[in-house]
Amino acid sequence: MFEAIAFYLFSFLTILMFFITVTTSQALYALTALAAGMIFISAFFFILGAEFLGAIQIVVYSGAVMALYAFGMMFFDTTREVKEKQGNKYIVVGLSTLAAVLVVAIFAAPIVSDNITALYPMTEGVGNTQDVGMVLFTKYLVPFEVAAVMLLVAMIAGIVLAGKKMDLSLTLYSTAEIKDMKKDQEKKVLS
Amino acid sequence: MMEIGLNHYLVLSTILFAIGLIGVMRRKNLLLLFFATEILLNSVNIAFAAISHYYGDLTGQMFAFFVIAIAASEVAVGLGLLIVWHKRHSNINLDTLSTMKG
Amino acid sequence: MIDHILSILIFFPAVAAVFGFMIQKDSIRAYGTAVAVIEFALSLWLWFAFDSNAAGMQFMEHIALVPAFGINYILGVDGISLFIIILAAFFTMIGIASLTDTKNVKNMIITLLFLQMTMVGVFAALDAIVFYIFWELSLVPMLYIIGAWGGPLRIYASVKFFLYTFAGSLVMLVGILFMAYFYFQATGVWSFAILDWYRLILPETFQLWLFVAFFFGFAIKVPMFPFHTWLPYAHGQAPTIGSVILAAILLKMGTYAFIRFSLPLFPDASVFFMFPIAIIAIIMIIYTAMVAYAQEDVKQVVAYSSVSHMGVIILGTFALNVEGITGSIFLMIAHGVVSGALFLLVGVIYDRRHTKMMNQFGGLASVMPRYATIFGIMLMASVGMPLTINFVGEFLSLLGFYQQSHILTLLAGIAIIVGAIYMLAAYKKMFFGEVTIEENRNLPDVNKRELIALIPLTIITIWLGVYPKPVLEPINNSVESIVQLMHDKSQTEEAKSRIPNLAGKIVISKASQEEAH
Amino acid sequence: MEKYLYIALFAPLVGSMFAALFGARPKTLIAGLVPSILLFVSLVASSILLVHILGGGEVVHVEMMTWMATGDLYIPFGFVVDQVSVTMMMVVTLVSTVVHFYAIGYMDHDKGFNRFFAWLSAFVFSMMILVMSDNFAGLFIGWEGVGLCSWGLIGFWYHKESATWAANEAFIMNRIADLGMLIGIFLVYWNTGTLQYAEAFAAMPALDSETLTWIGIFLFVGAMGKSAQFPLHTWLADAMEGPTPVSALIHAATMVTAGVYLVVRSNELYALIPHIGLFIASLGAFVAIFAASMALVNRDIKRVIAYSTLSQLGYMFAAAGLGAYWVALFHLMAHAFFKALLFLGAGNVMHAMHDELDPFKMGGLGKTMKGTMILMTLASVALAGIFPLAGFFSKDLILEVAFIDHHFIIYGVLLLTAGLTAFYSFRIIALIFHGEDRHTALGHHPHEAYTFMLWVMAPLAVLAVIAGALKGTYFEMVTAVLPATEYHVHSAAAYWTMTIGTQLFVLVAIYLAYKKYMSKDIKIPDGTSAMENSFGYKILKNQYYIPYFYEEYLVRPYRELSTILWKQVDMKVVDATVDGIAGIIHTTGVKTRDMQSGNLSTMLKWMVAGTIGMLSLAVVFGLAVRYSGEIKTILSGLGV
Repeated sequence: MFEAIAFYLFSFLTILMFFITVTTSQALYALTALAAGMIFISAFFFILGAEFLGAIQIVVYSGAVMALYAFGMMFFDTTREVKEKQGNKYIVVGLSTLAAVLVVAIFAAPIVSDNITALYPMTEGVGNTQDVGMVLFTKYLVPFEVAAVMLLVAMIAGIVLAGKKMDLSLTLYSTAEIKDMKKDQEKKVLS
Repeated sequence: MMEIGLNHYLVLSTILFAIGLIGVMRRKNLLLLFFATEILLNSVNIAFAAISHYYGDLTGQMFAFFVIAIAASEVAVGLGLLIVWHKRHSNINLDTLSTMKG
Repeated sequence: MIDHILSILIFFPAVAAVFGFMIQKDSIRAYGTAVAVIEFALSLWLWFAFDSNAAGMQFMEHIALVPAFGINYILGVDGISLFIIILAAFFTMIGIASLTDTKNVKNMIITLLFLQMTMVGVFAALDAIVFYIFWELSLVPMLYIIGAWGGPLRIYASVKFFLYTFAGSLVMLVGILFMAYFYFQATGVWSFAILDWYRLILPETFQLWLFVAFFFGFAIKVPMFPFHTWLPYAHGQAPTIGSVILAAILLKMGTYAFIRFSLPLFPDASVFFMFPIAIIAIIMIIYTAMVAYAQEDVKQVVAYSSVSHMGVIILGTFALNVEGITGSIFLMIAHGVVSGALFLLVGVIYDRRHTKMMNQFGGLASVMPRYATIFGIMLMASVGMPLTINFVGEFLSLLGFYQQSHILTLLAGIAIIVGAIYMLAAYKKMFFGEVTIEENRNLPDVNKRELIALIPLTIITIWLGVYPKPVLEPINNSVESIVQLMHDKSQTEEAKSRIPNLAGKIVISKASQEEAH
Repeated sequence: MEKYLYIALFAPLVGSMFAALFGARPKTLIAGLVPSILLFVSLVASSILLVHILGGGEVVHVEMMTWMATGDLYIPFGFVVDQVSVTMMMVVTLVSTVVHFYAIGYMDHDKGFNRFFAWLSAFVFSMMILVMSDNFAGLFIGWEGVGLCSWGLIGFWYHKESATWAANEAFIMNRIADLGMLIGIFLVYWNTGTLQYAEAFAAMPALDSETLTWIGIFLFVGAMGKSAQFPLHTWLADAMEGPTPVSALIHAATMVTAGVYLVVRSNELYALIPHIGLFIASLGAFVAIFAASMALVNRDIKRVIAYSTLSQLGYMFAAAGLGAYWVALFHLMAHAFFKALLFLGAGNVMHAMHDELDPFKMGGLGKTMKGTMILMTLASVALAGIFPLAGFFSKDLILEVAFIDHHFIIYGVLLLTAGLTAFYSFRIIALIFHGEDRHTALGHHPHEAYTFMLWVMAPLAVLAVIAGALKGTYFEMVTAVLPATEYHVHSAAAYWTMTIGTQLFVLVAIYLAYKKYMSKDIKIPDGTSAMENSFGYKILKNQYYIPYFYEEYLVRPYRELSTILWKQVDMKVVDATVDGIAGIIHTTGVKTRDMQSGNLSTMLKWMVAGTIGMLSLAVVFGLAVRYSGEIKTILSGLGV
């Protein structure tokens, strides 16, 4: 009962938050709504008994990713609104719905056919975190390490890309704009 | 109705995935495009976790971990590129990003 | 060295071509001629060392390339491929030797040497993948020759040539892969070796599909009606040397492949498709002969006549008996010699007048008597005059097919009538009558360099017409073994009755076939 | 004896090659002399062989080398000199030698002197192969070889449009017949397993009559082309465009009789299928009168003689068709002598008149050209069949054969033709040599030919006179291989009635011809006289409109159809289809190029659409696999 109420509640909230994210024209709203949605999603993980995953979700998404986005946004002029010309809305909605249904159908197919067997069954009487650790560091050790390397690479890449010539131009304006502004200032001085 | 089964989660996942796709397709602001991809990834994560739970198999959760890792690195690299782009063109409108026109 | 003669034949020109880049432009002609002469000498050595009495493959070479998928570098010759290889070497030699002044002569000679590698490779390969690689590679030099030295429409012509034949061979590639897969299913081992495939007996339905797949690749190359339209463009635009090689050797790849692949691999399908293909062949013969008659450009006449003659070759091939197949192989060589010579002859007049339109000529017999004589001999060979090389092949091909169908042979025999019509009409327009155009009045007769190419061809034309035995005998032995193989493999009643049984008459040297493994 | 066989066969080839060496150079007498002498050598060798055979010697049979051998097929270059072929060899070498020497004079002023002898000797070589071969394939070599040389010689004056046209016509028409011959050869091979005459004919009685009929028909089709039988006859008259010695040798004495030779050679086959024989005889009789009728009105000496040749070939076929092979061969021989003589005489006249061919523009030439007149008159008498010249023995014999075999219609037709033959032969003799001088007004100053030309014609004249005397010896010889049917009319009275009646009939015809064409008031016809405007005359003059028919309904449609096939079908259908397919691909590319607008948003939309496509496929295939059993049941229920 409690589970059902929680599920519906969080479902509603998640959908709402994400809907806001994709529809709002204010980047800041979108960011906030996304962060909230992420946290709500972690609730599902807790309901499903994947406490470790839930924790990671909060830490990585709401913590790291959102912080990154927030910092990233500071580089951009969020006040300058990006004009979003709309094409045919029905195409967008129709395509996405269709895709979603198909994905579910495919995911559901093996389940419906009932021929799936658990590869790494959960051990009785052991906590989720311990269980995850066992599997992650035995069966998925190599992928895990690869993922670690990938994150490192991504980090370095992010720093290099974003940090290049950071000392040269900290402004949001392009050099041409700066020149224009300087000219304007000079004009003002002269006049 | 009151008993929450796997299909409930899958439907939820589908709805979120659809929302994500809508975002991907209609957003012209590159930053918000990233947000939409996050939604896509998260919707899949829910499905993974749910399947993992209902089938007592940890593989689903493992995949969810890796998805999160990928999402994190994607954000890092993507934002880096975005900043470079913005420095060059001083806007992040998708429609201006058409140097690959064939 | 004789054990690796085939590899040497294939790669010697290619290596020489690479070194050719380092040669001075002034001496490239001598260099190219020398390489081609050595290559031709090597091919003659191959013939000399060839055992005419053995039916199976000789000078086999075997190097594993991708053992996991049974892709090996396997080479070998039998009577069927031997003479086409020699012909390829011969034509490259006289082609280079008689090369008229062209721009970028260095590139031309290097391209020709590369082309020679691919040509010899196609005819020597006994592994389907190696065969396919050479088959496709041969398109590239030809594309370059047409595209770089051709006439005004050269780009269109060369691209059409390339894409058309390439499209066909892709279908063939699918057929090759399927064939290998079926082999894998039957034996549990991957193999692309043709000799391995020979021993595989497929159900008739599979044969039909695979036959069709291979057919597309081969038919476009031949080219069979209605896939022939690239040929007039290619010939019309190609420089003389390109046309010569194209007509003499490249077209033979298609008909050769029919005999090497389609017949022994799919005997039941061959019998099943015999009549449809014969009808296509007859359409080719008569239809293209009529189109040739309507042409205004003498090179197009020769080009369309090629298609017409290829129809007879196809007909002989699908006679499915020793006489017909032997005849068709002989006709391949004959047609190579004769049409090659005719294209060279057209090149001679083109060099002088820079036009190929027949209404620009007339009365040339009195201006250029030697030229007219050689042209006349080749014309008569093309028409199928007895005691010239073409007659032997045409006679045997038609004779062979007569066993399968009387009425169709009668129709195909119209070839000798329509062939005479367009050829004589063209000859009359060019050589007979009064000289009406002032420019033609003082044309020089054929010069020494041209005679270098034309005299040997004339000699071969008559020599092999009078005494075809040295060529016919090795071909005959190999063909007998193939026909016997087809008879043994065939499953349907009709195929058994259509393909003659030669057992007891000949002893197929199984041993030589086993060497492949 | 083999030595002589090879000499007889290859001497002309050597001569031809020798002359060909000088081909492109200006006239050299030696290029004419050497081939002529070599031909004489060949004649001598043939004579030695003839003596050998006459003396009861063995048939000379050699196998020089293998030509083609594959599968079961084995064709050697084999030559046989038996009673039949030695007869032909004698005829060929004799007439050729005469013609060669004659041509040295006739072609004296021609630019292509050397080339002429190369072709002419090559022709003799081909003809020798034709008659000496011991198998059908060898026969075919000669068959095509003479066709080739005939092409080269008809079109000898290649600057003349009419000559080259006639050459091509002759070649192509012969090719049509050769196809029939080729098919006949294929039939022989696949039914008897060999192409050697001896073995093939030995195997034939065992075959069923339908197959034999087809073999007979197809081989005869080949013979029809070479011997210019209806409906393939038009080329022979047009072939008169060639130099006159060529007409004498090829289109009168030798090549055109090859068809008769083939039928005679295949007598064992035709003996098995008498109904085909009867057809051949009927066609022969028809051609005899058909050609003779056209000869009546023609105003070209050479064409008249050509039609006469055609008519005589009809006689030969009539005889051969009725089974009298030795009679046919005998007439062939006799005809070769007097017809060659006639042609060479016509050549003299042409020379004298500067290539004028219309006899109405001559007249009274007998005064200046006495020698030629005598020779031509002699030949015409022989042709008409007056006792005791050659024609009497050979041609009357054919009439008797028809009579004795109770084919009275054929007999009647042939008898009528004999009268016509006499009439048209003496029509031209009268017009050329007698009557008023009509040529001086036209500016001609005729002169007699070189004396040596008349002398080399003499052997032919002698043979035309005495050939009849050789009949007995000849009969003895050839009946060793040919059916020895003797033809005797049952009662002596009937025999004498027939013979004398025929002679009288012919003489009356000759008298009429002289009477009509020697009169003083012969004018050069200008198309105004009543006779020229009569319906019958027009039909004959236009050769029954057959050439017109061929031109209008066969040649022109072929040419037009060819153009249509090229311009409409090949370019606009076949090639356009290929280009169309390429065009569709190209257009698709151009159209779909918009997809790659570079706009990420659009591309994302396409990506999603593509993903959906793939996903749908996955779902469909998944369902198909899962429900494959049910699908199969449904499909089988639908009868797929």
